[in-house]
Amino acid sequence: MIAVVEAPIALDALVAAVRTDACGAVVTFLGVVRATSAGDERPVDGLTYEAYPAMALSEMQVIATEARSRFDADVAIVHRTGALALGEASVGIAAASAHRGVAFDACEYVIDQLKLRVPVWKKEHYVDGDATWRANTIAP
Amino acid sequence: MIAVVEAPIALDALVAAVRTDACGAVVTFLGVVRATSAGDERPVDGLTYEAYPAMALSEMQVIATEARSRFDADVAIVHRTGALALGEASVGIAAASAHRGVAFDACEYVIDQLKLRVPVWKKEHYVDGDATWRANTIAP
Amino acid sequence: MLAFARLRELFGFSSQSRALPNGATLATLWEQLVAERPDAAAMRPSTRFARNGVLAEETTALFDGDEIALMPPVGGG
Amino acid sequence: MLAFARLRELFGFSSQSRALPNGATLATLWEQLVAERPDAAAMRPSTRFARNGVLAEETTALFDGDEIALMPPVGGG
Repeated sequence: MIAVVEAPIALDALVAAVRTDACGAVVTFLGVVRATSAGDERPVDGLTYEAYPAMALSEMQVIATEARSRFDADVAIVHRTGALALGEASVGIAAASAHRGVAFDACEYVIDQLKLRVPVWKKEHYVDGDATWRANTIAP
Repeated sequence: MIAVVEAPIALDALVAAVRTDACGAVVTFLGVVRATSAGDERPVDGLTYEAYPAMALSEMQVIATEARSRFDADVAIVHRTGALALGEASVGIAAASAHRGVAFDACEYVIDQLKLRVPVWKKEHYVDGDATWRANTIAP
Repeated sequence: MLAFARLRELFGFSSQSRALPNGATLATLWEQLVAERPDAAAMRPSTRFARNGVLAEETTALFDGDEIALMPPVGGG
Repeated sequence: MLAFARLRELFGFSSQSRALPNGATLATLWEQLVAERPDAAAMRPSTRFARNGVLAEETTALFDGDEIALMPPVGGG
């Protein structure tokens, strides 16, 4: 399951998409809207996500294929777009494998790469009424 | 949420137990019954888990406290006991933090420690009718 | 041509068709856009282009029917 | 006294009360158990004891009302 959706992300569906009888471990990641953003002290009351859907899907598919070949893990990736309130999930990832170490590694690889490469943008809306497009910081 | 339960593990409830408005990341781990066990080629058709509930709960609580102090992450841990079929989750963990790196680290720490320290035992039931108590291997 | 996020707001369109001279590249297109919106010039270092869904350098030649995307630094996840 | 998993099956009880002499330790208790079930002797190296929910060495002294647990290597997760 590789998808860009408007509706809330269902974690159970992500897990069901990757689990097989050969799996002993399923690791999931949810990125959720939090009350303050890194590098800005103003309280956030929501985010708006925008995607270039066709390219986002193809890049997410490439990342999923990389995860499978590097870690021998099956992954599902769903990114939500539109207006999200505090506490809602913007991205959901599930990684399943026979053993837990590779499931953790694959899940972390996918979110790290997604943040670097997938064409999705977010606008932070502050409680004071202001709003800013916020890019991901590149890890050193 | 620290619990030993007989009923199926609900992943959404684990996430809800740890997420706060300060969290940007929630990582979960599910250990699921798989068709073959490490070091034994016989097909498995189910597991039975048995716990020393009082001591399991106190040890899980200690691990949760360690995770909070080491990683600044809130964790929830639920272990299921009784007869589990292929694909069912025996353990569910959720770790929430402001940032994803510590949420991954905390979740992996909890499952690693749980497998070493929490008094829970599993019996593997094979398709051929045999059954064996299977201890966790100690990592080198 | 598609523009996203801050570039969409700056240029005032999310999707627009445009005729370009023969031999035009992504650099040609960007020069046209900056001529119309000089305040976009400062965005050039952080802007990435895609042609038909694939990242492209500004020397990339453009052809009829190409889908070009103007993309600020990503912020997904 | 509680016995779990393979030890529960071997000794044939999950919970049992037992009177011990004054000054008894976990080692005393284990000797009693092995006297009754000699095939349990081989399990000693892998067996851990808890007294009142806390891991305990075999030199630990026992008192009236203590809850002792006999635990094989764990297999949770």
